Amino acid sequence: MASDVVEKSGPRAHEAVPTFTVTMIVRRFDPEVDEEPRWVDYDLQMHGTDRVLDALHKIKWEIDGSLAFRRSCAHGVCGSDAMRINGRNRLACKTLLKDLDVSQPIYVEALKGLPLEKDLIVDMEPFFDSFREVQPFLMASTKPKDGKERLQSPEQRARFDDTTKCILCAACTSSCPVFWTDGQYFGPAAIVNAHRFIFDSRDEGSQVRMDILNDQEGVWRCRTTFNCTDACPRGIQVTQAIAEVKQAIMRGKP
Amino acid sequence: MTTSIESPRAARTVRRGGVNWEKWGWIYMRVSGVALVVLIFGHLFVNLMIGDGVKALDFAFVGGKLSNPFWQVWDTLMLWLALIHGANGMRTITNDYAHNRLVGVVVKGAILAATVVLIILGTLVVYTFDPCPAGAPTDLLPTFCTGG
Amino acid sequence: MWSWVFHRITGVAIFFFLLVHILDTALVRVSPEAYNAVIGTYKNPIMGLGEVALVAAIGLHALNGIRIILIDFWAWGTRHQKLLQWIVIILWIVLLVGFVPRHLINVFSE
Amino acid sequence: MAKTDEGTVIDGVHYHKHDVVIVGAGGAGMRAAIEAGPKASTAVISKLYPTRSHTGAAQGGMAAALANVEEDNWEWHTYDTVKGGDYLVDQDAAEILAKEAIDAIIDLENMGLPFNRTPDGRIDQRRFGGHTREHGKAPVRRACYAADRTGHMILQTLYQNCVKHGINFFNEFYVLDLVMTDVKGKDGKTVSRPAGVVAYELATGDLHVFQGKSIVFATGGFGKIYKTTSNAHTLTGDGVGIVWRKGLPLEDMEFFQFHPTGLAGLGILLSEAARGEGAILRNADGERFMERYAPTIKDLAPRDIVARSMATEIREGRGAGPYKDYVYLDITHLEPAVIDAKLPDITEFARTYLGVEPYTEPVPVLPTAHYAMGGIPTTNNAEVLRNNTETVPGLFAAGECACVSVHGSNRLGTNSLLDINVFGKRAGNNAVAYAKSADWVELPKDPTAGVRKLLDHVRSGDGSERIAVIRRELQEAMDRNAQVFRTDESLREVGDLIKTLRARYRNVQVQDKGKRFNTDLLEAVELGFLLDLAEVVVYSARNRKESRGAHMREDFPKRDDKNLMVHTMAYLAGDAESAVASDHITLDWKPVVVTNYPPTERKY
Ligand SMILES: Cc1cc2nc3c(=O)[nH]c(=O)nc-3n(C[C@H](O)[C@H](O)[C@H](O)COP(=O)(O)OP(=O)(O)OC[C@H]3O[C@@H](n4cnc5c(N)ncnc54)[C@H](O)[C@@H]3O)c2cc1C
Ligand code: HEM
Ligand code: SF4
Ligand code: F3S
Ligand code: FES
Repeated sequence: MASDVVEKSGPRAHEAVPTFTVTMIVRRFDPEVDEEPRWVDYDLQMHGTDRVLDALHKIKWEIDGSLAFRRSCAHGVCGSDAMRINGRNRLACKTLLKDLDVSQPIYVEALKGLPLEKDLIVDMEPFFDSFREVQPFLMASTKPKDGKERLQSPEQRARFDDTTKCILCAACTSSCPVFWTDGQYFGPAAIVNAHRFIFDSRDEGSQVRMDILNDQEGVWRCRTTFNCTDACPRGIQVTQAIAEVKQAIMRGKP
Repeated sequence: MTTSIESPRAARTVRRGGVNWEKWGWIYMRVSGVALVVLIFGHLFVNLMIGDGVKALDFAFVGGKLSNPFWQVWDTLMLWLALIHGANGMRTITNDYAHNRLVGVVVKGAILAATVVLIILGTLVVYTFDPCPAGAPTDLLPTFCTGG
Repeated sequence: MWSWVFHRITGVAIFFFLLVHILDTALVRVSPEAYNAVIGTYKNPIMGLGEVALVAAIGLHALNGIRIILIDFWAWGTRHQKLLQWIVIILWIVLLVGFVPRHLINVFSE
Repeated sequence: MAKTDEGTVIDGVHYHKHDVVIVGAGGAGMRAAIEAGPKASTAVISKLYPTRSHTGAAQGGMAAALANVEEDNWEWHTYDTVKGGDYLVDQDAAEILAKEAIDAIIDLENMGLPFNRTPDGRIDQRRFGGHTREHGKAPVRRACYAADRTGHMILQTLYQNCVKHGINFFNEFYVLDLVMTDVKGKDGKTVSRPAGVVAYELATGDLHVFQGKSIVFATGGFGKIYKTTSNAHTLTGDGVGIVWRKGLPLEDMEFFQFHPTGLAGLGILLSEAARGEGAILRNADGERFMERYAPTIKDLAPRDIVARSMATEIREGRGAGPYKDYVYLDITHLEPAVIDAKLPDITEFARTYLGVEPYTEPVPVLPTAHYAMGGIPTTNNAEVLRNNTETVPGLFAAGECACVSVHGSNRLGTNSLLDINVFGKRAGNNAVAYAKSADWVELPKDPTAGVRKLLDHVRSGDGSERIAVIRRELQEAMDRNAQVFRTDESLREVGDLIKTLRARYRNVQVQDKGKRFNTDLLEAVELGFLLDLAEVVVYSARNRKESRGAHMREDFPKRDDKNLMVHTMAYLAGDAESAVASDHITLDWKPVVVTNYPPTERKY
């Protein structure tokens, strides 16, 4: 049986990058068998341009097909594979092995704070629930009369550019210590998506969203710990977005 | 440590109208924080750094301070701002960690009670304080009780 | 994250100290003897070290509190929060360097 | 909305009933749902959370002749689409696409999509390959965009509007079968009509039957038949495969687009928007080689031409790197500020995955399998065809899985995001109209029988074959033999390999025996679809003895308009179990609709 199943990545020029052995320690949990999650080690032969996702694929495709994790796009745009890698929330497909210290084992586990389903898969529903609760859609009562687009200047557009990048991967919310305490806090991702509309010059529903977030579980629970900003794979300034929403609520307008 | 929560985002109760305590609490923490920096560091500086520092602390020292209206106001402000700031902070922390409603209510009740009692007590002390109680040994009293 | 953990711990610690501190100060209403007896214990070297811890805690809480306030109200602060965090640590050390020797000299000089 | 509806459970199988059942929650599926949801009871079934769909990976833009920044009109757009598709485009469909493009953009903007703006507040537009003014005179700014994450913004905006309308989603449900029932029509003839679909719930392993009057397939592409591809791991062509297995035709499967600028070795896409903003392709000598192949529009020639030119440069020894096996995409002459504002994501890809700094270094690129022009044949109303003229009442398809055909033999960049919006909307509207007029079709006694058989099939082999090994052998062979250049020889070689792989697939090993989140089982099922589709692609390609658009036969380098200006229609007929493709694939031809543009030689 062929051993080298994982697709080699990187152009051939980069294959000159040495291969190396790395130990991955994955927190496995099979709800049909296990009472408690358990850590399992895998020694893998990997290449210089491989990502953590490649390593997980290698385990799944060559060693144990039952390893369960989500993934789709494999280049950091779909938000499927957020997980805790060496204690930090990251996308497996965007984390190059060579950027981690491969002389040490690499610990991989599911996101914290969301119900664990199997291996690296958590239940995303609570996360999407709070996203949906902030009414994340444009609210505008009238359409432009000429049947054309609404006008918006590049400056107005730039005002909320940062928060349009969100891919709803949950890396931020599940790294927030306030969310960990009881999961009732709306969480940074929901606030980011509210921000995206509160500061959109075309939107008329800002007040509604600000009222929703001006709540016991809303923006005021944020303790500015910056874990979310550090975790966001899209480089969104999450804490800043939250601060801007707080200020908008205090002012009573965006 | 458990790594996941059984049911995050339990059904939420609709917010009652009226004053938004979360927002004002948040603002209060910041405003009082700024004021407390001045008050507390002033307090600590005077008590611990000037003269002989902690060694100079005694009834006479306190009595001297508390008979001065400036320090009376200072201490009252500090007392109120700090206690409410601290109590509100403790309330936040309780909200974070008390999963059981009853526990939360009890803890917050205790914080509230302690705070109210101490604020009243402290305020009374500051304003009803007699720096020269009759019958006290004069060497313990501020000099102005005996002197001119 | 860690600055938040410490902020929380110091906040709680100060709160409990404050409860006790108000009670002991209240003894001035009881009698000078009682007050002096209790306050006397503050002058003991172990309590002296405790006071160092207290000032360190208040210092950290206060400086970090100011950092949080700056972050909350000033976009520059949000963007440069890491820098602010270092400034907090440096100011805190400066504060302790100013206070600790002076205080310990007071405590241990007899 | 939070918890998915359980349906009625009978014998462990969940039954649901909705007027409109949409399979796939990418751009096309959700665009259809936004039309259908408010008007009829609608369910959207998706194997991914909607926002994980691959529409979100699209970068460059969406074409529409808004004429916001320079003169343009939809007729020029139609012409470019037809010419770009090397005249295999159905021209009536292309007209619809170009005309309705304008409304499609305005719809999206009104739904909240944050397009980049011109200084006067209108939607900004940029250049893209193959889009020209006055029938090929010069590149035109036609692509509406939101930085280089246009697809992301479309997907998010559509999902947001689905949330607004409270659309009923069934996420992480894999549709594995389409249930067809023979019904007596009004004219007394029996017709086969869809009664519903059967889905496998990933979380529990339960089977769900979704009965629907109208069924819409919007399951996206199948780029994973290739190894080097811009497509997601999940783009395994399930929907196309399901329809194929029902004996319905697939159209133009030999036409698969290779995007010129994938990150070398990885396939991750660097959008054509880069060239739209001025990026230049260079060979090892630093020469701007596109000047030789397309003197007028150079680097902005359509993708088939650019990909072929690149492959030719490499073949003739002008490739860069130690193995001379890639070329460069150069944006070093662009201002870093422009790059940051207009191409932030793709520069980050180059940095993250290749460690190349695009501000100062050219980026190694190679053609990467990108887009399936072919798929489930439909009318302009998104109705699925059962043959050249008749439709399957109640069955619709839209998006990359469908073939209308607006892309002919080569899709123009930015026309696919347009396709999913225009035809997604049409599919939604027509599905509602049909559901309002039609009666329910009875489900057969045991609607899940087919899926149970399928699952047993992959679970019951002797387990001597690894999923990943078969898949890799398939993908590598497809890359080698059915990529930019093809010959009878190469196609026969990969065809023979597929034959053996199909036999080996019977003994595929599923290691995960559990019910919950059994992704192993589903990878095995997906591999089955990949093998089926690869077989059709290769078989159709071998039988098209000409070169047209993305299909370049070196043994037949000329376009043959006399005999082959027709669509390929492939049917599964005969012995499906036989390993030999010709035993179960029948080919037929369908005429191309020509309105205004008779085929001429394609020069840029
Ligand atoms: C990297 C990249 C860049 C691109 N850039 C552009 C561009 O700039 N401009 C342009 O016009 N086009 C672009 N394209 C093409 C365009 O993005 C796609 O063709 C288009 O988004 C396809 O949309 P879709 O809705 O048909 O499919 P997808 O978005 O792929 O959605 C497919 C849906 O079907 C579901 N599904 C699949 N199988 C099943 C099943 N068995 N059961 C249930 N659900 C299932 C999936 O969950 C998913 O929700 C690009 C493509 C790629 C890959
Ligand atoms: C010296 C000046 C002080 C400043 C500048 C200050 C500032 C702050 C600020 C800004 C917060 C809010 C933090 C947040 O929302 O994340 C806070 C919280 C808190 N403070 Fe203070 N504070 C000071 C003194 C005190 C004192 C004297 C006490 C004790 C009585 C105290 C106890 C607390 C507590 C318990 C919290 C809650 C901590 C948490 O939620 O994690 N603070 N402080
Ligand atoms: S804000 Fe960032 S980390 Fe949070 S969900 Fe969005 S993309 Fe993920
Ligand atoms: S991690 Fe949490 S506390 Fe605030 S700054 Fe981010 S939401
Ligand atoms: S697989 Fe899509 S973000 Fe990682």
